[in-house]
Amino acid sequence: MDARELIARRVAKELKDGDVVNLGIGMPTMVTNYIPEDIEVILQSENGFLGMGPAPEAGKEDKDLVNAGGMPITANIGAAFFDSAASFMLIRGGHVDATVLGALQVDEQANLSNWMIPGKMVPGMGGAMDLVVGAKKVIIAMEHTAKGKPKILKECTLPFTAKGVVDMIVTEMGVMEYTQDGLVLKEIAEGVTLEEIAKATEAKLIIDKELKIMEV
Amino acid sequence: MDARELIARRVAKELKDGDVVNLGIGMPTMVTNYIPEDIEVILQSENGFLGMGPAPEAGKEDKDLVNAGGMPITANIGAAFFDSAASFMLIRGGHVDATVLGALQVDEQANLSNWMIPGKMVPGMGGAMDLVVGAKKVIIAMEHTAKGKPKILKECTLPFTAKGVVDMIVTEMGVMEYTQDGLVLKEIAEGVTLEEIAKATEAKLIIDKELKIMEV
Amino acid sequence: MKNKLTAAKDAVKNIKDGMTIMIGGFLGNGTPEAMIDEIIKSGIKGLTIIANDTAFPDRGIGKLIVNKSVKKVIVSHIGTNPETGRQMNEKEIEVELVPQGTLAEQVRAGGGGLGGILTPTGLGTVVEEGKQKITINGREYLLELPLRADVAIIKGTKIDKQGNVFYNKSTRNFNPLMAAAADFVIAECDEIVEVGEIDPNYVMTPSILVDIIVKGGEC
Amino acid sequence: MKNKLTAAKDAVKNIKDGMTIMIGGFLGNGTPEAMIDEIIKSGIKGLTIIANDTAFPDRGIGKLIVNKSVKKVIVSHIGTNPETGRQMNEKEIEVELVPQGTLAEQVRAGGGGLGGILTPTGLGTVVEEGKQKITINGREYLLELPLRADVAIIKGTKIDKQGNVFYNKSTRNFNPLMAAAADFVIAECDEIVEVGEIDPNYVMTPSILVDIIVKGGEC
Repeated sequence: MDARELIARRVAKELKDGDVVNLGIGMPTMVTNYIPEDIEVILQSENGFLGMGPAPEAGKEDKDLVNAGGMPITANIGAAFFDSAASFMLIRGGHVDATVLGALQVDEQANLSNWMIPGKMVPGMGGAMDLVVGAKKVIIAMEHTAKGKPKILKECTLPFTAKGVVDMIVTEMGVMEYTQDGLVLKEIAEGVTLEEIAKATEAKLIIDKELKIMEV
Repeated sequence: MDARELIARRVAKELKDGDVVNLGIGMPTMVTNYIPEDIEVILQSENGFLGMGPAPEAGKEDKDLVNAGGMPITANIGAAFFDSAASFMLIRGGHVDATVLGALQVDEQANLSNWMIPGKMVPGMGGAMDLVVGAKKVIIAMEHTAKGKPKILKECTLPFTAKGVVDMIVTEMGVMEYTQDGLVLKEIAEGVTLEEIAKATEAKLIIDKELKIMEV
Repeated sequence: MKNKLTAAKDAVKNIKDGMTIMIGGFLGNGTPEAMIDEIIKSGIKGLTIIANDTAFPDRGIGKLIVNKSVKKVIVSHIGTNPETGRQMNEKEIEVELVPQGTLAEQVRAGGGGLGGILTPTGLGTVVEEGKQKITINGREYLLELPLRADVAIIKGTKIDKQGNVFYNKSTRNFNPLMAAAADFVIAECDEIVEVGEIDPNYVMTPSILVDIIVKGGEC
Repeated sequence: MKNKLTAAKDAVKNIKDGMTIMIGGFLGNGTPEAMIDEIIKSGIKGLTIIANDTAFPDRGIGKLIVNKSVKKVIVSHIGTNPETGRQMNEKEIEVELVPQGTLAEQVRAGGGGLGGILTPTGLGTVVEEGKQKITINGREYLLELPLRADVAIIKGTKIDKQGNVFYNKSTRNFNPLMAAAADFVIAECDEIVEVGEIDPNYVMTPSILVDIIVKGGEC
């Protein structure tokens, strides 16, 4: 199983029946492939609807229906469309149970940087700043390092998306949660040692007393 | 012609083709009876729609459709329904061309008091405070005096609905407009003398150089 | 997914003495009458009601006033219900009057995570008392704060079994705003339909905001 | 009442060099393409565009960027249009990035006469630079100001001849917000219908906000 699939599978297990979830573009979108069949999750698309379905079959695209990445998508039975202000009232107002996003950097203070690299890449924050402030649970789904360098840092060096907002980080090496004591390693991937994950992480990782193997 | 009909007829002449108008409960509602047939006015009802029509025939009431007074009403072809926030965004945002309201008192500074008499009558401001602040033109339609006492004062003594918002006053004695110089009498009702209107008005009335007879 | 259909007599158990309750409707139009009757039947007291008005003595929120279930109302208008005025004058009830457009924005802000909104409405009147004034580009505004409730009771025309609501004509009013601004939302309806029967373009309150669905007397 | 139907080539005469223009759409979905083509044809320059994004180089607002019609954009995202990034890096265009939810509220406030809104979004980030912070009940918020434009160009799915607009599915996005926030509103549409053909319950932008109606290429 490759890293991305492992991460998407583990994130999917965090979702509960009836949860309203907003998934970022890219790997987070893969999470939908692994949601257990006995639970129903309602996907919010910040361009203006609830009840997002899978991509349409080729030739069955609807020109009036795209996802937040601008790609053709479908809506499930029971969906609801609205305007951008209503969409972000839902997001900012705490009506989204979880958002799953990638990150460039995360740090010990649960700060998140995922929207720009000064002088290099400035795509814009889109809806990310609202999502991480408004969603009840912010799950970062990302590969543990970038070109071998840690992304989970003592302090983010890139401009913040928001401060103190991350609840959970899921990587191919393990599952970490922010607690009052700090960032706690709750699960470790099969075959990964504590030494390996500590080396790949700049932030201080507290090892949970009941550390488990990451099940996917 | 009684005073109320006279006032309603004169106010109706202020309305232009395509105007969006919100009429208060009571005498202002009578204005609709006198709108010329060659112009179309769109009535806004602050409980949530545009395109208000006349009251329904007896027995044809729709339980889902009332005006801002809670009375059964109809909607014209081309109407639009919306929620209360949207309704007042239209009102506050300057999308209503004119509002016609009654008053308890109006004063030289274009201040308006029409929502309460302390210790006696406190119905609440409803939508009036938003309407007089937001509508492009605020027309006060009222009898010139109350039990013989002036209602157009130097200074309102009752709690304000809003300050400096009135554009025009139409009574059975005449038509007054607020200008940079003060309150100007533009039209006087047939058979009323300048002495009579001055006596019935506490505020200083500037007589327009081109004072006209009030046509209805 | 959880079945949201609930009998009014069970739904009312979510409302406790002393709670703050938002109730949809405008002078009784689009008001959840069955739930109001149930609140009266259950003997709940000391409620704070956030609503547009107190309707009429024999209708809508007015019935709660007559029944003395209410200790405070936050509304734009009480003029159609003499009993509210009487209780206010006798100091049996507290009445906080709010301009209608401000009330709508306060409820909307409460539901949408805004810390407040700036409005020109109420400046220079008793409404501004105790409120912060902020000048933007030379114009003064009042800072109005968000409103939230423990429970919102709304009234839909059609609701699907998942909780998507459609409001007909002027019954929409405060209902969709309140559905977002309370910790628990009870949606009473005229008609319950199957999921999918309301076109997703015409859903006015999305199902995720509705906790339980009650069939109104007119169903 | 005035006939609002107008040819795109006449509608574009309402847009002048240097104006601030709101354009509806989300990555090209629900964007008035015919009007954008007409702006390019007419050679208008120096525009400030308020929109969600700059779409793609060959689509929607992206075409205006490629054509160098734009001196500044106020948007939430430019990542899908490399040409916007290039012009920004070369200082040919000014880019003001705004969180999407904040942008939506700013446009809504501009259309609804609000002096601003308080949002927690952007606190502790570059977005807060130069903005007033206000603490409400112990929580900090940014005061964000309203946005307005000289002209808004929106895209409806169906418009009746009076100007009532219906947007299908995800094409709604910023369109109804922008329709209220500009001095002049041009509504491009897929389909023009008779007055009354859109159920008043399903009108998403009321006719009073629309100044002229343009038939889009897909009609």
